[in-house]
Amino acid sequence: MSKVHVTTSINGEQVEFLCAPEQSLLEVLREGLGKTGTKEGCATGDCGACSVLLDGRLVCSCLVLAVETQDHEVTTIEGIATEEGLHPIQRKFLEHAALQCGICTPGLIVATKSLLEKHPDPDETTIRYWLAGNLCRCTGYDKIIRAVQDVAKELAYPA
Amino acid sequence: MVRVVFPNHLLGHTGGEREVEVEAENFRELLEALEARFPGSREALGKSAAAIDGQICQDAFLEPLGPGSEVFFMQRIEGG
Amino acid sequence: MAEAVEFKQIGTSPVRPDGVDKVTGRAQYGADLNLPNMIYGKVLRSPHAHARILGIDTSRAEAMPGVLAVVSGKDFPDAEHGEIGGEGGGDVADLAKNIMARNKVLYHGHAVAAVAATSQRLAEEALAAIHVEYEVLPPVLTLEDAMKADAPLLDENCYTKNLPEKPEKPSNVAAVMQLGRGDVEKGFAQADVIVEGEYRIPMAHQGYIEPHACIANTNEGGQATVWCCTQGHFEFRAMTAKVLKMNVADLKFIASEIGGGFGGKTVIYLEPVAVLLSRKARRPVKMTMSREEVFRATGPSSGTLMRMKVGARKDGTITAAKAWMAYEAGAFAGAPMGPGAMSIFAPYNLENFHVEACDVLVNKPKVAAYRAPGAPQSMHAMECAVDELARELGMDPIDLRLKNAADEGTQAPYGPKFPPIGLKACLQAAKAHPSYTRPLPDGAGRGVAAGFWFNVGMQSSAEVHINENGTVTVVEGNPDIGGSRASMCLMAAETLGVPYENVRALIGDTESTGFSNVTGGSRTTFATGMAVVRACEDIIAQCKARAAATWGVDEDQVLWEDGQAVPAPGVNADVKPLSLADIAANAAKTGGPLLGRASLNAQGAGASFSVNIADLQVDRETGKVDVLAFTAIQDAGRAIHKAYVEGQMQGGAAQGLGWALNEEYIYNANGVMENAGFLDYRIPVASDLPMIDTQIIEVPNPSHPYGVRGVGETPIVAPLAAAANAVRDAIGIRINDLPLSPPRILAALENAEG
Amino acid sequence: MGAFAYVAPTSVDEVLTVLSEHANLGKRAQVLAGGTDLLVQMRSIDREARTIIDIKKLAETNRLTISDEAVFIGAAIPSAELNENEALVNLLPGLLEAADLIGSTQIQGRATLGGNLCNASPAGDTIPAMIAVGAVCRIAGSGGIRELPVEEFCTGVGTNTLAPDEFLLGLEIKRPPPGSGSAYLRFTPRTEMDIAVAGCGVAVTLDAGGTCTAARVGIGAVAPRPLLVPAAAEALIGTKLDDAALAAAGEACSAAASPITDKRGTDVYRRKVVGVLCRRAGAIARDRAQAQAMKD
Repeated sequence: MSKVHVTTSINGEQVEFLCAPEQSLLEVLREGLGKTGTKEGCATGDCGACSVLLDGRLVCSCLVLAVETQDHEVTTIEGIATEEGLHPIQRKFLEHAALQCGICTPGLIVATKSLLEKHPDPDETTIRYWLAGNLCRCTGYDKIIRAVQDVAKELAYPA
Repeated sequence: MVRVVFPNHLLGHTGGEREVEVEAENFRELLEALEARFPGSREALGKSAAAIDGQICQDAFLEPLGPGSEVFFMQRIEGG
Repeated sequence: MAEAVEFKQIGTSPVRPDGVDKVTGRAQYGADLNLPNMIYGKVLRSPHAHARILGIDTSRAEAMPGVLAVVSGKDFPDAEHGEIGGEGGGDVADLAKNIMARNKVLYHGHAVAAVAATSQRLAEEALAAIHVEYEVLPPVLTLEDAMKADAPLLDENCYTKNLPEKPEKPSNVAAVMQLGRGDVEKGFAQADVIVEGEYRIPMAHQGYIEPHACIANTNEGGQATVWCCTQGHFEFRAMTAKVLKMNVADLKFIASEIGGGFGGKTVIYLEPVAVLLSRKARRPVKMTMSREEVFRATGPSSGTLMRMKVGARKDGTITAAKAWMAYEAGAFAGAPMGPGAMSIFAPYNLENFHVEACDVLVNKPKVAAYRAPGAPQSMHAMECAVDELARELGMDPIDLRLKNAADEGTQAPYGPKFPPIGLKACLQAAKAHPSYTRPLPDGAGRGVAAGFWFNVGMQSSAEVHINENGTVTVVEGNPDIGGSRASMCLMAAETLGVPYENVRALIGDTESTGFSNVTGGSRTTFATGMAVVRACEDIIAQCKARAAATWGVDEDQVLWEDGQAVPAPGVNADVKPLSLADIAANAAKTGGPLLGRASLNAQGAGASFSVNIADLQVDRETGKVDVLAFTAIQDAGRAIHKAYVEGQMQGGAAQGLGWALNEEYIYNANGVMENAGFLDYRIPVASDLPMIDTQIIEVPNPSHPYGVRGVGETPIVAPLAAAANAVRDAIGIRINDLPLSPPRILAALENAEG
Repeated sequence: MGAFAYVAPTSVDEVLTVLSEHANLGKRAQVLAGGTDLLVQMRSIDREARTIIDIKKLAETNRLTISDEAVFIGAAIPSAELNENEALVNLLPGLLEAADLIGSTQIQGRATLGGNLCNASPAGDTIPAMIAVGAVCRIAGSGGIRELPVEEFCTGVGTNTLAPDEFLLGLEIKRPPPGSGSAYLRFTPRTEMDIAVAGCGVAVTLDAGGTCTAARVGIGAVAPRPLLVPAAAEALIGTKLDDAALAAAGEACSAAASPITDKRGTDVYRRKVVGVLCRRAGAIARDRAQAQAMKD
């Protein structure tokens, strides 16, 4: 099984790795690159726990071949906070108790980031449909939606 | 005297008696008194949960009992 | 207990101490650890629902380069019969056979062998190289079929337990139980109205998003360290020791962060297999389940069949209630029929009732605890029946429940008299809630139902360390599944009188802290919380002693107020109060570091009641149900962390609604689950639900220092019947069976028209 | 298991060369667009090794053009990108709303119309919508380019007409004339993240007086492959798309359906619901056509 050499950008850093042609981006992130913040809940694109941004677009990393990322840009949960500290989405998720077990949280935060880039002032329906691919079994979604509404408000109307 | 009530699944150990009164100052003595009355009951009753005056104890043993105490043996409760 | 006390921190909603790691991807869950030299384990699973294993040939797999260990049933010791103890329940020998089949496979997906290899792919290829010869047997897939006299037997040695005499013939009915009081026939004779019904609920899965995962590392001395996602690493250690006949002292379990459990991670599946593979391969072995494996081979909740009969007088007084209930145990005995039977009538003050329950073996996965195990199914039947009764009587369903509601002093159906409980308060709150009187849109219906769970106490340990600057480290043994670190820190902060931000909680492994039962049964905030409070009280006693020594006064002349030692009123000492930080700073001179400890078996868990109001809309042309509004009202005793209590209520509501509307295990005739994935096992997604309104009622539990009852289980109970009653209200037809799926609703509508 | 290989050609000819080589050697090759079906299948029902040919680097499969005569949608464009194109959404609302129903936001970031069609699931959401707007497949093969109406592309559950040395370049759709509207509705138990239990796409054209002059109806998840339902179209043409006409079209759809009972629904249920969906989608398509006529 010959491995493929891939050069890509992950969270703004140039990264090189070797992978099998059939390996998913999720597998390489978690096993090869040690970026375990991206979670595996199903490996079939049904739960969204492995959400990452690929060239800024929200995707399930379990449904992207690692080889496909050659010359592209990947953003994972590890790339959301900055030197200044937590991203406002992360802060609001904490303030609203929008996580219980927390396994779906990285995916939801990445998905929320892409939502707010596309819809800076989303209504509740837009939020719910955008996040419908991110399963959460603990919260009933209520506090997640409120956290997203709150961060949207804060980002749209900075104090 | 302590009033003791057994659920159906333990009646096999009490010869079918559903309710008895025994003298005991704590749960250990209660089990001994019941063993004396229903030989061979100790193991099953000891593993059972019990409600003592309304409070459910999964592992009663040292709990004090007063005159007029009520003890209901019951299945152990699990939970998710 | 602390009654009518103003709390400074209890009841607030601060950010959890483990929060930053969980929003940045740093927190390590079951599958997130990788060890040097690690290899990968995989399980071969049965393609048949019921078959005898005639032979297993692993030689080809063993010969493959890179395959370092292969195990099957013969590699496991013969586990002895005996109770597992703790939360898990059931029989050790059954648990062992569930983890690895011996002579028979009892469900599709039952483990028959396992391999460890240098890569996941190689491990998968090695599984394909194992040859298993089966004699396929007819599967038993429904309760009715399993209970037939001539049904094929899952276990030829299974004789129904709890019958007056041991039966002559074995059966698939593993056990029965009865519960009753008064004279039901007399009660029915006094009734003006009687409702009867038969209710079916399918198997449903806990559906945690994190699949089971572990790493076992066994050394050449036979000692093993296991890292895994678990609701209770101490109980996992105990179970693994029993299944592998190992010394508990040779096993160390470390709990990772846990990605949901809801009861499903109170039992072991992979851990002993990984230990054995690691022992053979002499390498760390990582095992993770796929989502499909989680559905096929880990504990769902029982599918059930309930037969109900309830009678009442014209004034609403329930004169008698009778229930017959059968619970699917799956492949091995141990369905939650006991709690199901004991909870079904818990909200009611009944003179006459009778319950008969059966634990029935079927060729499906062995069930595991799922949030209030047994109660959602049984209480669905009763709460639907009570709704029908209200309609027959022309009474408001909340008024009917109030008329018969259990209260302090009522003799619970399971025996004891209730201490103070919050059912009436919940019912009254529901009646007064705007959600109950808000006008409904056309085509919508409203349903109400009550819920209940006993809650449990059990064993917990806690240590409280005071750091040199007066900050606090709480060490306990319960994996944090929904914010319990925050609750522990709040209780410690409140008790010690220090700011929440100064307290951190750590979950120790099995070698670094004392035994605790699982995080489950709504026990953690109650029991472990009690241990934390007691350990803090231990610290306070020590601080008072050290202050007394510092001041040269007697210990009883020192009080602890607002986080500092102060001289008691009237004590003639010209001293400045000593804060925790002051005492810690001087600890070297007063006896060394401050360490508080407590261990206990918490008794007196307080039952938690709930009332839910559901507004649902039914599309009469497609049968689709939309949830318009949902209100959950529940007695928490005392909410320690308000937002996480609301979160439990909202999450339980979502799970209950999922079970009511769409979730079910769908089997084909061969006993193969057809929807073993999140695409077709339809848990609610964000767009399926509205905001979930919550109202926390606080009727303090007198047995807890802060009045805690425990809140995690109860929320899943009432939504099932609340939804069914809302659909009944919307379409005018009672549908007894769940889920209320579109085809079922449309068929009911067409039958009614036809 | 043999070894997988991955190639990402930059020209149609290169793709065809790889396909032909594999076909000639009896080796397996498979075209990858968004991969949202392919990767799932590779891990479950079909693990056989193969050469994966990524067609996302071709100009032609990424081409999106809207001319006065026709629309061309390249086979490798993810549906999220299509739905960001306002002109396209206005022109072909039925097709784009079908694309918007496939999976989650995440899935739509990768999934393509071409992939949905080639996967040939009876329940593929965009296929009945493509049928309704009369899409034509443009297929590249060693013999050159061929065209095929979309309703003739799928041959059964998971099978299509592509030869081993062919692949789909994209879809061409005649620009709908003024006064046209289209809609797609599907039924799923959940609001999202679900597979259609039944689906129906309707496209209509109205004359100035509001009479339907042209109509096409496609149905999905109610037969081994998505179907064009001429009888439903006939029920609509010549009417004002009133309730009676829509009901008749719905009945034609129910009659054309030959559904199965499976985990997602019963045959009786599917047959009934596909009629309901036709009726409802027809009304939406009519309203859109009227709104469009007002704009022109």
